[in-house]
Amino acid sequence: MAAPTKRMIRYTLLRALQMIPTVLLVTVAVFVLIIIIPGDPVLSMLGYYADDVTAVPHEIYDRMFRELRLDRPIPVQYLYWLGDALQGDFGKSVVFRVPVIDVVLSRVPATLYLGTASLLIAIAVSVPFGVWAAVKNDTWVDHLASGFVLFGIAVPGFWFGMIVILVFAIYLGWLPSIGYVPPQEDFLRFLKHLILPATVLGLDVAANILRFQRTDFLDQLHQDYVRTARAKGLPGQLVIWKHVLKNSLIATVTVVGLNTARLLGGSTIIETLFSYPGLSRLLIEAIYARDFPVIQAVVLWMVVLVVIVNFFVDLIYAYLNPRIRYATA
Amino acid sequence: MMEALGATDSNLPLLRVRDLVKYFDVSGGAFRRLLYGRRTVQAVDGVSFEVARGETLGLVGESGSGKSTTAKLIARLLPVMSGDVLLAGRDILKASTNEMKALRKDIQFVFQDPFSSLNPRMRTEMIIGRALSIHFGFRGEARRERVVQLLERVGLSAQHLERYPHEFSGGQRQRIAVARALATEPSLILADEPVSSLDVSIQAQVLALLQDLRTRLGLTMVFITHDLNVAEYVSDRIAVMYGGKIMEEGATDDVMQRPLHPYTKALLDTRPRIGHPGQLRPLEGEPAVPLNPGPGCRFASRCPLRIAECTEQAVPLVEKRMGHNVACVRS
Amino acid sequence: MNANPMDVASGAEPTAAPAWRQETLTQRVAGFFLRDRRAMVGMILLVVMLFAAFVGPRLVPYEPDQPNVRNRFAAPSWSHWMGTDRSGRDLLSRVLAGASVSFRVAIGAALLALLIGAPLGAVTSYIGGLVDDVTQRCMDAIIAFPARLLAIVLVVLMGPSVVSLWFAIAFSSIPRYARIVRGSVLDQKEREYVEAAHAIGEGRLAILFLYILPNVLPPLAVQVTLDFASAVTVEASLSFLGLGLVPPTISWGGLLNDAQQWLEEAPWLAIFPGAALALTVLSFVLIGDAIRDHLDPRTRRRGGTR
Amino acid sequence: MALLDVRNLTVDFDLGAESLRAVDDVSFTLEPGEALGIVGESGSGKTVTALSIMRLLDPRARITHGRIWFDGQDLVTQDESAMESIRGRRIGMVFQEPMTSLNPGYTVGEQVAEVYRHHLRLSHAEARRRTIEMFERVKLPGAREMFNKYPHEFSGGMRQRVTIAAALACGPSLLIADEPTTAVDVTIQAQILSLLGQLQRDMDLALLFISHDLAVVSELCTRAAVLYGARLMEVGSTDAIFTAPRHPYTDGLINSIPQRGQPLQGVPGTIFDLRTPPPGCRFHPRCAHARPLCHRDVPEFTRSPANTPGERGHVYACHYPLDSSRG
Repeated sequence: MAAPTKRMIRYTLLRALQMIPTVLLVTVAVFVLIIIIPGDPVLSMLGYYADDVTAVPHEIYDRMFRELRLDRPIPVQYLYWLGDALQGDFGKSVVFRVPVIDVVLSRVPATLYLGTASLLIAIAVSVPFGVWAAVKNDTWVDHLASGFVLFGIAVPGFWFGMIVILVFAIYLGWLPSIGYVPPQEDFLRFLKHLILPATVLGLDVAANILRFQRTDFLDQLHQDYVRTARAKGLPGQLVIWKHVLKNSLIATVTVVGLNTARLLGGSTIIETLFSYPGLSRLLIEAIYARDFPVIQAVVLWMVVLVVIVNFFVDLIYAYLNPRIRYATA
Repeated sequence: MMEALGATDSNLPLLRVRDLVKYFDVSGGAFRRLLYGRRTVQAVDGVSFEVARGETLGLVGESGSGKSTTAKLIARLLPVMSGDVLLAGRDILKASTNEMKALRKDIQFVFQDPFSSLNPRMRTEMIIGRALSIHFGFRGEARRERVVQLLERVGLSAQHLERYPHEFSGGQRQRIAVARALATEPSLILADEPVSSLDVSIQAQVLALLQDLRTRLGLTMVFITHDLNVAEYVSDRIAVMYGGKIMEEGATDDVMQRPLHPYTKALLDTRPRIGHPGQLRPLEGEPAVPLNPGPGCRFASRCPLRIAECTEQAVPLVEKRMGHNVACVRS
Repeated sequence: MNANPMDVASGAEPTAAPAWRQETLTQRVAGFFLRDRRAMVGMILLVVMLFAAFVGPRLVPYEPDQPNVRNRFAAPSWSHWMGTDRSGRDLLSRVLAGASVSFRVAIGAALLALLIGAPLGAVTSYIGGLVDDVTQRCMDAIIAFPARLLAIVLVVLMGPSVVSLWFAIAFSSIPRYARIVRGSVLDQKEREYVEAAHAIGEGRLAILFLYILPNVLPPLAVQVTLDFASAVTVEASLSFLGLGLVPPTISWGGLLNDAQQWLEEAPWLAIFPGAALALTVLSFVLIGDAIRDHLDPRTRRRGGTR
Repeated sequence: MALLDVRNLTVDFDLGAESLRAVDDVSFTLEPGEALGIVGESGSGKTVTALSIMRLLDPRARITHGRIWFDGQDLVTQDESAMESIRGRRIGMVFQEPMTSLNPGYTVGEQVAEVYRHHLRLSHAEARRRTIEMFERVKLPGAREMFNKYPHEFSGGMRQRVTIAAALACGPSLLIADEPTTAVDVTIQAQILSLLGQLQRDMDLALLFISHDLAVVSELCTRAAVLYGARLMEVGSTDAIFTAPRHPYTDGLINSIPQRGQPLQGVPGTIFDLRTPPPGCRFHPRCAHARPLCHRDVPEFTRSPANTPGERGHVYACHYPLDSSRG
């Protein structure tokens, strides 16, 4: 058993190394954001919207200009920026007048709670449902699953959210429609505020996962190895839960991974609709306020999250599909 | 229909292949090459043979022997690493793009799988007609007429012009592929396992068709197959390949009845024959993939007659009997 | 010349070709929509929505921007089928006006992505080597951005307008087209019929256009259809966030943004534009899924009985 | 008593708008320890026959008629759980495609060991031990190290040995092999054939061997059944069938094997579309000996007298059989 473990470690290291170029490319893209935004960076830093240089005293402008290292060549600016970013220094928020990192960190927990809750809902709904629908191909279960998928894809989250608010918050009055309460403050109220947004988001993602999972599972069911397993006399249930599921999880993990990254970055739509103070909401607020350092930090967070989640997806992938870890290591 | 190619000397072999070499790099990306070193498969390694005008050479071997690669190199469907291919004295590998277009006319290919060698979105008329347009500038009605002639030559008819490949059976598709190859009036046909994906009774039909066309049109053929019965039936001479090299080469009767190479003998012994049960003598081991091979005989690892010498030095193909060559230190 | 029983003429045995194979392309496309229930429902929905978007505004008695202070927040009735908003403007007229905006943005964005992505994939895969590698890495980086985030950032950079929405929405789907085309081209290049085309002397361009392209078009068609659906959604969500088209341009997302504040007083403001949006997306998804299943040999298994 | 007695087996496929009969009134028997080859080209129904015995047919297929007596039980009427205890334990099966017939996600050892654990309720350790034994039996080199390898690390021939090990793990009395050597190289084919022959003798197996290749069937089987277009054409000892075939189709198949210096005979035309079978004898459109009767009436089975004592005779379905004194 030692050899597979060693292979897995080697694969992990190799894959971690491969993340570096992607992350660098992403940081360049995020850095470039600040360069290509319209307007004078010094002015926007100081909170001015117009390009009126005369509004700011000369010496202050020049000092800012040097502080922002705008006198240096762009690649040098990037390296400084990257160095700072690696230490968690993204500058100061224009709006909140505090370090960007503090603003961002204050919003992370809310988003993580919502993301995790909806992810759990999504997986709990989609995986068993997908397997069931594929096994009962072309029966009412399958049609129900297809209907659910169509519904999830066709109905945009913000509209579904509004209907849910309308029904459960306004007409029935069971749950609060907006806001957030930290769990350490009042856990019950925290949950109550979480239920609606997490369900709306979770079902949306569930439809997305189900769509891929069902087709893939169906595809796997028709593979030759399934027939071999049946020919060995293994009961249908064992064949499904042992042989088919492991292979079909490869596709499922990919979709779940994609959606995890999306969820942990926060959903702009749902956070806005439910006035939920997460990262995405922060992003929208920062966009309205033209708070570029905050935008940069949030975008970077979201994208790095995608890269990291993809890394873990690939590891699970390699665990599920021995061909991958052997091909690389 | 055969225009005389270099007709000065009809004794000159139509096709002469000398020291053909093709390696494939299978190390993977740059990253893995760095970590694990370069890995090359020596798919074709110093293959030489000649095919006389009107003759059929059977190229026999298992998977990984390099027989298909050899054919693709001759047709320049793959870039060659080194070696010469002379068709009627003209060097194919050194031909410019323009010369190559003319040469394509003379060499045609019939592929193994008639399901994938025909474009699924083209009608029969177009599949065969394109070759006519490219090389003879046929258009419209004239082209259609010529396509019908070709279809009839392979046992199909005008009613098949408008059909798509999926509307045909495997045997019919292979007939279309043959008609496409005949369209350019080639002097040499390279047939890469043309019957191995067909049902037994259909296989016989297509083989009979090829034999018939060959005698009627005086075609020269390199016929690739893994099936000794087929090779024995179609070829005047047989070359046996293993691991990228030719092991034995000679007149069909010589090779089949008086094999010199242990691999050829093993192949003959592993062939099940009707009415002779229990005479199989299986050869142990798996067909070798020539991945970073040593200098010696490629067959050494499976050879029942192996001695130390076999793995130490290169074993050249030498003439043992008249026109019968073998690459073996023990023969 | 040959007494062989299977000689030449024997290959010409009649193959029982079902009648549909003789149909023209138009008949086959029509047949597809008639036979597949999903495709038919999707097509009907789409035709209705297109009619509503481009003919509808001329049929309704109200201007979408015509306020009527005495008739604010009127519930749906015979004179205002979808009710009115806070300034008494007729919601039906506004939803119809929003429809044409939605279609314009969606069609523009999907086609733009197709026009950039498809040739990019074709050219890079055909050239191969370093060009292909570098392009692939760039595509990876774009894919690393969540699509909606990317659209938000781009729209912020370019300012809200129909054209910038095209680019913002198209940008994140460019890699998808490039990949579909690249994947298909690489796949087709491996096929024997492309090798066979080389063997009869076809040139590179002829191979690309006569052999590879026709086989790449179907998956592209599916992607475009599905992209219409996602473009409609993304446009609506951008406008919903107030980052897309801003008044006086009317869009469904904007209407829903408006509706949010009056959910309690006037729920119809949320229900109708949302339903219009959902039905439009549904029509594209239904058609796209049906085409994909039709093309996919896995889901279109036939009765082989080896 | 015969170990396997297939009587009038008929299998229909329901393809929505149309349907087809993939196996039509097929009967044959197989004695314990005997090897029977089922020969046919694509569309002949040989694989469907095998899958019917295993009751592993495609969901669209249904056994509409006939009985499959195995060891005194009619498999057609068994329920799924009864079949599960027969499959892999009393009947093993090996498939054509070694590259896809193993699960890529589990080690080859696990895929054999699970058979022991499931059928014989063995512990993990014991199942592992028996698996390694079985690997040695099918001559997998280095059987112990093979246990933890994944299918993709194996060549086609090795994988086929693994599937044979799994099929024979519980010592079944019948092995069904569906073209087990079609997808492998000629030298590997010889290895697998001799392995199967040896295992058949050692384990006293009855073998139902399906192939399109007459020579392979002749090598391994004492009796053969020839199928064409879902119907049985001829059954008899391989000796009788291959040296003195009575049915013109069998004769055509034999003549399709190329022989140096002889004109290639063979069978003209192609197989009919199973959805629209011809009336009368299925083979008449391709038969050189067909007469009006063949176009009209389905031929009954005729028994030619056994040539040697103890032989179960030679049965064929043809109105105008070939002369038996020939060859």
